[in-house]
Amino acid sequence: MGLVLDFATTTAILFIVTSGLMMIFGVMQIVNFAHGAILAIGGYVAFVITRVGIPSLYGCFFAFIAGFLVGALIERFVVRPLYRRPLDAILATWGLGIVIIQVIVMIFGRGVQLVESPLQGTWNILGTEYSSYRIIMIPVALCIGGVIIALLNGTRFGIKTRAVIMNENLAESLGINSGMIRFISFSIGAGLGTMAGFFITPLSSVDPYMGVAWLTNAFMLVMVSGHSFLALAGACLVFGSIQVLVSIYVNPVLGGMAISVLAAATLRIRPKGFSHD
Amino acid sequence: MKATALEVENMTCGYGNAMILRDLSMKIISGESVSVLGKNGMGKSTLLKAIMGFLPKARGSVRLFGFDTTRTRPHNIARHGIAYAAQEQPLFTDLTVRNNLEIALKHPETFDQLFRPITHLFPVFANRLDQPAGTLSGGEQKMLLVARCLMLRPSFIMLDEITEGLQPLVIDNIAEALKWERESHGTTMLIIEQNIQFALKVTDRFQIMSKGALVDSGCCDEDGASEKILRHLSV
Amino acid sequence: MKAARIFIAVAAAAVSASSFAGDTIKIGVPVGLSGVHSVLAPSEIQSAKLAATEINAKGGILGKKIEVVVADDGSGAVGAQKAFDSLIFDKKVDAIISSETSAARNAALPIVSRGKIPYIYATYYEGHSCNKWMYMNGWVPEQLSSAMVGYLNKTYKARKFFLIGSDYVFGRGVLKFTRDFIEKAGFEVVGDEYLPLDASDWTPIISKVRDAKPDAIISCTSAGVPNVTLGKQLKSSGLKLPYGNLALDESTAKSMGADADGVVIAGTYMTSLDTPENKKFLAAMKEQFKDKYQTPNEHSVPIYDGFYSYKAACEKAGTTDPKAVVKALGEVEITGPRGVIKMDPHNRHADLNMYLAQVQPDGSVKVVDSVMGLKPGDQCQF
Amino acid sequence: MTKSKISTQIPMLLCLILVVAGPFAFDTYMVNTLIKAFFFAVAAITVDLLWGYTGYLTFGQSAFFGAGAYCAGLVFTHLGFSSEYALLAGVLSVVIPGLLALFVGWLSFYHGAAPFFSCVISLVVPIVVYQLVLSGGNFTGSSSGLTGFETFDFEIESWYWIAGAIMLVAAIATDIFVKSDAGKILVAIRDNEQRCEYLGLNTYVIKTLLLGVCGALAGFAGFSYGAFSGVVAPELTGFSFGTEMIIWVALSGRGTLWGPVIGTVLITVISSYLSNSIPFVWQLILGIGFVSVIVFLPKGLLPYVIRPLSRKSSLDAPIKLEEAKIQDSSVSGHAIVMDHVTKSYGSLDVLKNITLTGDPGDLIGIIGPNGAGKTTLMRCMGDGEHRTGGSVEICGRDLGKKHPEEVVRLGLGRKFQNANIFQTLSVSECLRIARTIRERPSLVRTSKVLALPAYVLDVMKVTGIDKKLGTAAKDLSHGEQQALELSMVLALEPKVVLLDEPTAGLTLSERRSIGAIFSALAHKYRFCCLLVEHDLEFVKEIATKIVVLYHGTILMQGDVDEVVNSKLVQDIYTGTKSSARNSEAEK
Repeated sequence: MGLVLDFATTTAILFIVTSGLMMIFGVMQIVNFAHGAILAIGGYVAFVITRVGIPSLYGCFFAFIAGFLVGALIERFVVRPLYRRPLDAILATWGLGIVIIQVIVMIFGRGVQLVESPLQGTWNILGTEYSSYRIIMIPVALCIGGVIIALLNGTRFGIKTRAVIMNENLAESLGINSGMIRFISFSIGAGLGTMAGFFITPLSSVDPYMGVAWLTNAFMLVMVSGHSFLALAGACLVFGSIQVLVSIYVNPVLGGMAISVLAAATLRIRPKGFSHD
Repeated sequence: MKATALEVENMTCGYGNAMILRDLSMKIISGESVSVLGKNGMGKSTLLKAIMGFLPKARGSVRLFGFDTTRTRPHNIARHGIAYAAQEQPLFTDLTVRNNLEIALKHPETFDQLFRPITHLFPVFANRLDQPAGTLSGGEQKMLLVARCLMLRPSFIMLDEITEGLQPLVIDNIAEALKWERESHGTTMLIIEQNIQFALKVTDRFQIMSKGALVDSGCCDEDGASEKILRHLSV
Repeated sequence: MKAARIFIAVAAAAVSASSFAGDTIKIGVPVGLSGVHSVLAPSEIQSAKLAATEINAKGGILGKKIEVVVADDGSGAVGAQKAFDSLIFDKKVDAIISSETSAARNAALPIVSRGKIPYIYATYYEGHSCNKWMYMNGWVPEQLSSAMVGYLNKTYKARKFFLIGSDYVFGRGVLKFTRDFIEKAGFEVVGDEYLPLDASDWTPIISKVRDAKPDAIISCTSAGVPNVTLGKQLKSSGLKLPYGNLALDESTAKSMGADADGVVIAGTYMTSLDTPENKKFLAAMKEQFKDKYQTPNEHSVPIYDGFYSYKAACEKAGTTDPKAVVKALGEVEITGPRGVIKMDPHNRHADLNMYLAQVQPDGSVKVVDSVMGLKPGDQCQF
Repeated sequence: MTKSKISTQIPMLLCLILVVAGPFAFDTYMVNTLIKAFFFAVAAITVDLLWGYTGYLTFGQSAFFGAGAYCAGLVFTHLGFSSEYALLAGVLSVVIPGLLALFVGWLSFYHGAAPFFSCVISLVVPIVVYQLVLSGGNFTGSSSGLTGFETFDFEIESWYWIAGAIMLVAAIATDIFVKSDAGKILVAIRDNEQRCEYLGLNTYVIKTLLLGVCGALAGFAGFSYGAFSGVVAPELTGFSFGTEMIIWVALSGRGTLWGPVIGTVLITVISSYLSNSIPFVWQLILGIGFVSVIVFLPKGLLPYVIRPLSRKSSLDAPIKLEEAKIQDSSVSGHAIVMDHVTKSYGSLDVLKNITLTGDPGDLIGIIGPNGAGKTTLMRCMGDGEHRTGGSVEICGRDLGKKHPEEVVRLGLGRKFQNANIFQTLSVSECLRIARTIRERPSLVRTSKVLALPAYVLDVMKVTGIDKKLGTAAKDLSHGEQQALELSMVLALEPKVVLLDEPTAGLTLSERRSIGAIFSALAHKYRFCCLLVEHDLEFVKEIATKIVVLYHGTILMQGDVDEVVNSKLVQDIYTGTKSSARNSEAEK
């Protein structure tokens, strides 16, 4: 049972962390290497919010808003000139990640901050005591996934976004401002990133580099998933479970690179990865 | 005197530094319907793409309803009331028929009202709104394309080889729809065609394009129009 | 051309910076401003600054004021090399007193040998590191593991232990010694697992602990992030086992609060020690740093002691000449917050008092046991 | 003096002075820092070769550098230090990273691999190596790395000169290589990999070999670094270090060799001073600088520093054109035979049962409306993997599943629709690369003579590009670019030439002269030309035979008059055909 919960919670956490990156990559084929720094921003939002005493339930909205604003700035000043140079966009966003991290260091210092988990203790799931916060991540991931799918499929913005993804020229000729769609998607993606940072902090601690460790795994998962959020969920489940298995039965260090290696192998064999089309 | 809908002056443009159109000028009066005819690869589609803002212009200018749109981006040109049906990949095949029709509307809530006339012109869509556009037959897709253009209540419609590969019946249906549109709304049209009969039926005058330039023109109802065109198109 | 000008400017700056030599004694304090040790860096710097202020207020060393030069070692080997290079060859410090990771110390030793200056390594470590310029005033596993294992067995009747560590010199070194000690004592080690220094997800290891069903857990992670994340995740995993943490300090425990409740820690220094030296030390700390005051700990107090040992050695030798000071360091004895510190001239390590304490639900620490004057065992021979 | 010479000589001289004079001018700390900087600079050179010159963005060079460093650390720690072991470690540090790099190259570069994919692999490599080092326990020292091993006992000055010499040798050797005729191939791959393939260059083998060499070089730099510093830590293998190398190269100027060398040294030195006094601000400045350079000055800073010095740029010594001896060019039998060739995407047939033959001296016009499958037909001739059925023979040899670069060696040349050339290379360099399969280019020299077949010289003369040998291809007019591409294709000495809409976008007079060239190629030089063209009048004048393609099938083929006068073709061209035909298809 413990193993099943490990699978489920690892999948959920991976999905939460990757969804923002996916949003951006899906819409504009740009990889946001500042994602690690954006996760850290979320962590510091959590830190500030618990200090100020705002209930952490509202905190995730603040985190989202903070990320949304940062994302908007990044898109406007750094990413927009680089749409036609996707490899340079990787580099520029990575450089930006360094900048954001240093700004965090200057404000909060280099040290580790601790954030109280809003949910202490354990729950008993079918006879296994398991961290309640990790379990809560499962509905959180489902919520985020649900909201994204509803947003993309059920709203006018979502349809326009999908239109831009499918055929940008056609969308433009129908009066859809693809630049604006990208701007908003990037901002939402960054917002999802900070929200993810907010959610993972109680599991670890807050420090300026907290997001970097997640970056490459998130990147590889997005690469194998193509455009589809369902494929992303699938990739998180499969690779997350393998990571858990390798970590427990072989070696936690090898588990740490399981996702990268398997994703790279998947791409070599099937360049389209998990996506159907 | 009627207002000018489209005015292209000495436009030179192309892909990269390969110039497809050279020093091209044309003018369409509001309410007019004009066809551009010519053989393959002569730059007809390029002309529409250039007007729509997809190609940078090396020289010259484009004005739509008095606005200079030489450097305007496509989505802003679309907002000047231009409906454009491209030749390649003109529909979102993964979206439903309804989404395809609705997506460009300024006020989606007016969908039902705008859709009513369409059901008369193309009855086939009445109960197939929720079907993905990609599952329609080739002819139905072209009709959907025309329907989308009409639903925008545009002031200017541009169609790129709308009859390509269609059955005569469908072609007639489309021609009827375009005629109805002109009669009821007086919409200006610019139509790229290979099908001479269709072009003569739905437009007032024609222009012949060859190697990136307009080389001849005429009125569609003049005697011998068809022969004049054939002379240019045959070899 | 512009590049050339910049280059010349930089080169010139380098030359001019290095040609400074004042009437002060410079003491280099490399700390982990970044990386895993960044939690500890503020308290270490405060200790050094307090010692310098106190010594300067009483006329300095041999009439010269001392100046603390801090450098970032990035908590690792590569950063430590940069920091030591910079301190010794650029800043030209007279001595180095530091509390760093073992990797940093090992990487720095060749540079210390080249720089030929006294080096006091002022924290606990895995033992058996020797250099003729270096002295140690923190604990080694010989002193600590025996105290911890003995206490867990005595109090919780623990006979099956699970060991968890960060995968680095110190973690592996201490736990290897602990394992040998446990097995020699006739108890059992049911598992030992390591995660890389920068890892923060302990889920797989906690799963293994759950399967191995030990009586007690002993961990020796790096101080800082791994310690905190392991504590948090163990707490939220629902495993309710006696837990001895060999690398947890009081201030970290305090910030972890309830997450550290019940954890047994061991060390040579606890803030609650009831000695006049400690009370005076704590009062001076609060006086000097006011609201920025950081809880002193097993890393910072030895630095404070190290400054006094260095002062005593200089005064005994009557010079700051490195060779003479190194010789004198093995001969002087000081009394600091941790009690009497006398480093052996041959063994290079010190006899120490060990205290065992338990973290309370509010994060405070209560001393539950103590062992006085524990010997460091055979470490070095000079 | 020429631009390229100034931009090389000044930095080279600076480096030379720095290396010779360093120990006399600087204090120990600076010397220490510079030694490390020199080793880093060698690694940066490899990044520049791969990314700046060849266009392969790699995060992975740190893995090879680190692997080399661990060769030193592991051998000296576990076996001990002696001159034999030092030699062993040195050899291992070249061989192991080199082999690793070849393996990574095999993974990253294959026919049809997207550049993005190669970049992703390069990201995974350092992660894997890093994790392997971490999981090595006491063997690799895990997180702590290996320290305190015995190593070469040199004085610091000696280390300085050794490190400087290694850097200079690496930089000068690389400089010679990238300026040589063979080195230009790297830029060609960066500019246009597809064109390279269709010039018979096996780009993925070239890239894999290059990565192997760069891996070995980075490994040796790592070995030297490890041996000097006495510390080998996992950070040296990691992804962050890999990106740091990219930052050095990007800031100073990718593709400028000496830029990254100087940039690496400068940045390492400055950070060694500033990272102690203002560590966070320095990182911030570096980050902001990096982002700005990527966004605003993708070429990096060096070109802007050097530019004012080289205002009076003139051409290198002029290249002399010469006539090359053509190898036996007689083809017995058909030049090209297509037998029941089919191409389908899923259930959609783009080409159905195409059967046609072409002989030397034929100029076959392929006409048909948009979407008839003309370009697909060309692709099926040029790339053995493209067709889904049927067979193709070129000069009597079966096409099989051959990739373009092998097909080219069978005797096929393909000119694309858009001028498909190497934008940043000069006309003569483009042509020399086109000659690679005929004349092996030198790895060290730049040849002053360019030997081309007579008909290429003809084409160049007629179109005037023989006067523009030193001009960068991107500065040519569209017509000249088309002429250049045609010359490049012909320089392969092909037997079958595919020409895809070669007149698109040309002016009337350009069309006329190019028409004359095609006729001459077919009739005088006995090529078999296949010409896809919309302009029927143009085709009519020069073709010997016309094939009408319609909805993926050959509707008609025959003499020019026969085809042009047929009712069928008239119908297609006047649009009356399309409706009739398709209504059948829809039923």
